[in-house]
Amino acid sequence: SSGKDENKSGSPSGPPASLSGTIKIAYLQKQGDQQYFVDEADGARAKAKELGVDLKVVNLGNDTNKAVSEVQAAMAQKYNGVVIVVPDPAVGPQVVDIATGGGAPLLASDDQICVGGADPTKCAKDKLVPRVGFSGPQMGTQVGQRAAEEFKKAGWTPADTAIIAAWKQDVTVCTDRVEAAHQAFKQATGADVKVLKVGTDNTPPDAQNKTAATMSGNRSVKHWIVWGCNDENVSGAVTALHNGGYGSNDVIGVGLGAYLACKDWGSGKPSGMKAALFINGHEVGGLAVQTMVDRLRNGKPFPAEAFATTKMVDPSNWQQSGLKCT
Amino acid sequence: MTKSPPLDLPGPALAVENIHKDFAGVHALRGITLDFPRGTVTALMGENGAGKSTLIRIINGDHRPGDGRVLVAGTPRELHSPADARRHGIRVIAQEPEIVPHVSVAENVYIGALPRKAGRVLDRSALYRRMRSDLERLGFAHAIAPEALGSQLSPAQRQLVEILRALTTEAAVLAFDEPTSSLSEHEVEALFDLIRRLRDQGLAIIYVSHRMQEIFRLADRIAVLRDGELAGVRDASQADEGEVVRLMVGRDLSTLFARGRSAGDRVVLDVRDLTTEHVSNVCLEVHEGEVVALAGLVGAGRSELAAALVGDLPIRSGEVRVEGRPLRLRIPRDAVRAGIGYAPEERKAQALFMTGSVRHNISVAVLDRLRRFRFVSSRRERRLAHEFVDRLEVRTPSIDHEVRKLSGGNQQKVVLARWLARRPKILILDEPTRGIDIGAKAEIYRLVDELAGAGVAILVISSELPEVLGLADRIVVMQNGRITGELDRADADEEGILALAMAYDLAEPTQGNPS
Amino acid sequence: MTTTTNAPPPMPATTSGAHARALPRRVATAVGAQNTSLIGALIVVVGTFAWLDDGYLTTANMTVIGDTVAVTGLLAVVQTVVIICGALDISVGSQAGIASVVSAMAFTSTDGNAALGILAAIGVGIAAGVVNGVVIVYGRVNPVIATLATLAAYKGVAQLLAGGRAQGYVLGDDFFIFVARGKILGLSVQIWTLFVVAVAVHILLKYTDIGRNIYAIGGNDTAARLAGININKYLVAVYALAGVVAAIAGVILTARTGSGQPTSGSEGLELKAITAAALGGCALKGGKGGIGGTLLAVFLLGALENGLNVVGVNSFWQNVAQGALLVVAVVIQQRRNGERAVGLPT
Amino acid sequence: MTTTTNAPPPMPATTSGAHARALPRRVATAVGAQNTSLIGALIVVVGTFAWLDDGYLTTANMTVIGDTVAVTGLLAVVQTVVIICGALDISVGSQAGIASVVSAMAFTSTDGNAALGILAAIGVGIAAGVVNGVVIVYGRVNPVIATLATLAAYKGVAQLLAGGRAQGYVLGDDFFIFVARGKILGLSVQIWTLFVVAVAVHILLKYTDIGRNIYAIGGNDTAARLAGININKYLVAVYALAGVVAAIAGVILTARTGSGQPTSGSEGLELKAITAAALGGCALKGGKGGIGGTLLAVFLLGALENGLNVVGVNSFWQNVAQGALLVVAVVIQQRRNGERAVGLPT
Ligand SMILES: Nc1ncnc2c1ncn2[C@@H]1O[C@H](COP(=O)(O)OP(=O)(O)OP(=O)(O)O)[C@@H](O)[C@H]1O
Ligand SMILES: Nc1ncnc2c1ncn2[C@@H]1O[C@H](COP(=O)(O)OP(=O)(O)OP(=O)(O)O)[C@@H](O)[C@H]1O
Ligand SMILES: [Mg+2]
Ligand SMILES: [Mg+2]
Repeated sequence: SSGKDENKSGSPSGPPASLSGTIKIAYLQKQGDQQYFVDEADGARAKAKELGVDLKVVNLGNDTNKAVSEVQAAMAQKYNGVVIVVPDPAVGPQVVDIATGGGAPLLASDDQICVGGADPTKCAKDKLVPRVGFSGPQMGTQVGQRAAEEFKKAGWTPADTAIIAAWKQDVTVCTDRVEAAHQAFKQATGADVKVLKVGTDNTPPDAQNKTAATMSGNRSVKHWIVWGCNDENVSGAVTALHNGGYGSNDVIGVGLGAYLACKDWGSGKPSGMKAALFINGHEVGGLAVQTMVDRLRNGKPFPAEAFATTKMVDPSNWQQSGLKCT
Repeated sequence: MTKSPPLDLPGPALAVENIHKDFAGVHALRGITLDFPRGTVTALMGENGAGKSTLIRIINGDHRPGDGRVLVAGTPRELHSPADARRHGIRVIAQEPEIVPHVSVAENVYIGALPRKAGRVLDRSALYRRMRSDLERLGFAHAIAPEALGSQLSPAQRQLVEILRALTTEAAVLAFDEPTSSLSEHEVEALFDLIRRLRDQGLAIIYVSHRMQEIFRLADRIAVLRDGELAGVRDASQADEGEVVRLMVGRDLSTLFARGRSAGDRVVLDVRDLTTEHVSNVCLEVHEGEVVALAGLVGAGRSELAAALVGDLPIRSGEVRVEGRPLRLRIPRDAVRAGIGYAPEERKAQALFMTGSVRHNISVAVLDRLRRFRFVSSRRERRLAHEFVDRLEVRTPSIDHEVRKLSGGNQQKVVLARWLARRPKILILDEPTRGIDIGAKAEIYRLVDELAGAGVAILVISSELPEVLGLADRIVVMQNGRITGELDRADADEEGILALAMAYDLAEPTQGNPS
Repeated sequence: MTTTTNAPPPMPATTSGAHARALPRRVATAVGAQNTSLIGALIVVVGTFAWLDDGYLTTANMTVIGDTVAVTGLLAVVQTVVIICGALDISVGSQAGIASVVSAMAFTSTDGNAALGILAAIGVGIAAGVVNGVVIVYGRVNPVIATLATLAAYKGVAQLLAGGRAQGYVLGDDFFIFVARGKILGLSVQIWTLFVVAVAVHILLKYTDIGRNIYAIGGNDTAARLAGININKYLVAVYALAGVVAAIAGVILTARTGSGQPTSGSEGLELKAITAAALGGCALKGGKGGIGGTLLAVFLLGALENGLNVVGVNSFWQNVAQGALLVVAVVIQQRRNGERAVGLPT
Repeated sequence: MTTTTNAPPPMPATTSGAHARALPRRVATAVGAQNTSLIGALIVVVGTFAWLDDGYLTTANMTVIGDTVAVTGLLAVVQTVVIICGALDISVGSQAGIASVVSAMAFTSTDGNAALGILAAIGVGIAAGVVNGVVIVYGRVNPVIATLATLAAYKGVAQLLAGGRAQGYVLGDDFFIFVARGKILGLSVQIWTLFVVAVAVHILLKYTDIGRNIYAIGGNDTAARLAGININKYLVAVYALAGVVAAIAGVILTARTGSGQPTSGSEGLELKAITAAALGGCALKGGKGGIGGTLLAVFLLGALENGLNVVGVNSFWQNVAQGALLVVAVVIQQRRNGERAVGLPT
């Protein structure tokens, strides 16, 4: 066969059908060994147990090819529904086609995907796959706004301040986040602060090493603002700045995830990690499973977008937010 | 084969003019001028390290001469690679056979010129057909199976492969670099017949060997190298052994075999009923100060017995005692600890650290005696290395020279030095003089005698009958994994040994005749 | 025991006897041993998962396994050739990444010409392979270092070409859809591609003098050189072949994921390819190995990974299980060989 | 030249003459060649970046480079020993990961006892190393396959122990703070650790019989065995040493990041370690190499990576630059050797 004829039937959010019997759901996650996604998987499992459905969680790493394979496998094994965090949004259309071909409803988690095109930001609203999670740009915006607040509060001038933006530069959703943060920061402060882009592999040691080098190239900078793709980047970069002699009053780090930031705060010592956006992976996982089960069992259509709560936390309030520090 | 020069042209098939070759720190050749006429076997002789292999490598295009030129059929040629040399009708049988381990013997032999059909498809049936007919034609059909893998070959068979490579292609010049060092009498005869036949067809043959008898049986001319220079060229019919030796070593060699000892009564090595995979029920005693030679044909099981005695092959039953104490042999370390030294058959593969220095190669088995709190004393190590380099006259620019760059004979001396340095009670030498020049041989024989005189029990495995006869106090002959007899020095001769080596064991019918 | 008979010398009998003894063992060793063990392991794995889950041993799931291993399989096949030469190509994943990006970009910039996209990818693959070969042979850089370096360099080039983002969108094109989802005689196009390449390489290795020369080079390069084989030409050509096959893998990646991926989907493939080749019986020092063993190893690893996901094993346990099973499979295989436990195994 | 004299053999004279002549060259060859090239490359890299950016050649930045390479350096040092044996340990990164998690967990569960945390990590490192060694020597699994397998397995174990999350927080403890930020005589504790381990291993390799036996095993294992070295014991011990040093690296990781990291920070370290060892002059087939070369290579790679970040090169270009420079460094080095360009370089 040419392969073309198999993707005629309904769109992923097509006519709801209700199922009885055991429901099998596949939850396919990128970067399944990162803390946020580990939490998300736990939340999903807990919810699946509560609802009495079969849940399989698969780690896709950063591998788009594996994403395709695993959706195919889920279809071959007659899974009733697929929730996916794609390693790259460009693989979205293929995933949609395969899920559609297999007749399983598809729900995007965390990252957006588009039905007929590689780039969700250029996607018509009705072509976006229903999604549960957080909006990357939105998260970035919150981070940028908080950084702006702290910047104004500290009373630094743009001339002696620089921003470190640390992220894995070939991960599109990371790029989206840091760019949104910069937009929001500019808008909120109106100031033009120099941004130093630091390419990392999204781990603390690498962020630390790369930031330390960047710092050496910019010794004239007196104050630093740090954001990044995740807590690993921000935490690593803040550590590097502290090791390089910048005190906690000269650094504004705004984390994303809060699971490493909380460790600094828990020690009670002053830290450049001023705040972090707590995104509750556990909650997202549970919500995604709930949404899928509602659809499969009760025929309830997917909402276009469902968001879990995010909360900007800092040393003063993180303990009340439900954030668990390991 | 592409156009070989026609054989009926006048003048020598090959000539070298004023050839020089330097290796870092070593003048291997200094102005060699020599020609190799058609229809002639020219023997190339000289001590270890005299430059024989280097000259042959230059002829083969494997080394570039530092100065001078090579003339093929009167025309100067730049030989950039062995492929070039081949194109000009030169084929070389290298001193160390280079075998491809995981392909068949047939492929090993025709490597580089495999028969093809329809484009580049290998013609496997033609390959084996050709292999079989060539083996038949050359008289080696019984000695090697075309389908066997390179990794399964014995040293003798490896050498045969190397020889066959050259003989199965057309050539005008054939150079043999010590082709017989691991062949038995039977193959040597077949090879000599062949060489004579090729000579009579008009080929120029270059033949390197340290075996004096062979040279006088085969060669028409004898060219002797010494220290990279041509010491002289003689007509074989007019020269005698003494003269050749004088040319080689620059002095008279009074006696080859020294003898200043007498064996003691104490049994040092006592082997009782030893059985391994290919060796059955061997009983053997070696006394203090005694030299026992193990004789036999290729594959008789002598090397395997030696490997078992040093704990490198599992012993199925039987016992080994050293000075009356039974030995528990799990790994060679146990044997070394018990005072057994072992120079194995294949020095390159089994004994030498080729990229290591002479010093490290000598000291490796005695580090535990050169150390203080696990720190090896460099001073003592160097002293030891110098001592043995001098004592064995190892021809090396320094004790820090890489062993890989020494000539074959000097490499063997390094192996011996390693074990002499350990001062063993028992020394097992498997083919200790393979590829060693006559001067060095005499040196090694003298050493063996000296060691025995100092009370060491020595077991020598050798395929060279003159060596066995000259060296041993007692000769034990093996065949097919069993001891078939024992001869005292007094009543041993070549015939007696051969008879035992070929003794046909009627009690145990063999596995049928060759096809 | 000093009597002498005038019987014929025993040499011939011994030799041919040893030969007769060795032959069946040799056949078993050469053709079978390795592959038999792998087939055994494959049966155990498939059997276990089929027993654990009904969904495993279905045509649909077998197709999924096939499609999943296609890309790794291609790289493992060509890695086998490189390893037989005694070398290693660690950059295959990055080459596939460049090829993926180039195929999508060429496709897009030629307004949807799939053939040009593929040709461009293959051209880039050849170039990358030749650069590897030349750096190694004429630059005298150890193959491991050289291809570790180009692993980084080619990855950077792919990222630069793509600006770090997935490029183009090819699933509007019939040809790419055909590659991604088409079937011929019930088997997917991807699996056909793997089989065609594998069979071609197998024939090259086993039935042409080129292949035999490759074994000779890996087995003993001095012997090959002295026999007049132009080993430099062979080595560069083998790296070029690796580039071509990596490019084909890259095109399949593009078709599967729908766009040109600079790194995602191709990172880490080098280790998978080397693992499969080594598990399939290639000696890393060269001269030994074959496509059959490598393919079996590819399918074994694919069946294992798929099965672990089918029965829903957590990804952390999967790591432990995959590592442990890999060790167990080889240990059993080696125990059967009865090799003595001395020094490093080959 | 046909007259015969009864003069003594000319040998001794030749020997000592050649000896005197060769000495300076020998020193240059043995000690220098490889290392001289690396020092040259290091000077070029440092010079270039110092010229491009004032911030590069400062004490502060040199400290940064030192700290950055400490973990990789430790693994490269011990990888050097493994490679000299003729083997490879691909699992070092995962071993560091387990050790990192275990140190943090043991620290936390003993209510902040740093010594116990470290001891636990080292214990786990020894165990992991011994398992590697035993699987390889007695299980007869090829070192590459075996440690690829344990790379996965140990990573899984670390993830399982940690539940996939960073564990504990150690930067409340003076000792860990000392490791992370402390200085002795102006040099950071991390660099001191690297130097102490490197010097110890260097002494082990060059001045003890143990080290000499390790070179012997890698040079020719049959010869080593026949010379009376218990090669099995040595191999297992070397893998255990690799485990111990990987554990030390894991503890440093914990101190640097403040918590036990199961995978983050230790993935990919194996390739970096092998790259450094190979660039530093280790022959992957064993028997050759040294700590000096490896350390120089570690610093060269670290200085390069740091410099590219100091001058703000985009991470994609960094990949290209690192790959290209690695190749250039080795090519220049080899050109100077004047080796003939035939076949695979070693
Ligand atoms: N590749 C090399 N590098 C350095 N020196 C070498 C090299 N090859 C040979 N030599 C040196 O050149 C000299 C001649 O060696 P060659 O191998 O030609 O001797 P030979 O006459 O064949 O000795 P043998 O009888 O022991 O085989 C020796 O001193 C040897 O150490
Ligand atoms: N690896 C092996 N596999 C099969 N047979 C072997 C192996 N090694 C040795 N043999 C056999 O064991 C017997 C004894 O061989 P061994 O090498 O000990 O003989 P040898 O008397 O030392 O002869 P040589 O002069 O060839 O060294 C031979 O029949 C040989 O074929
Ligand atoms: Mg020679
Ligand atoms: Mg023998």
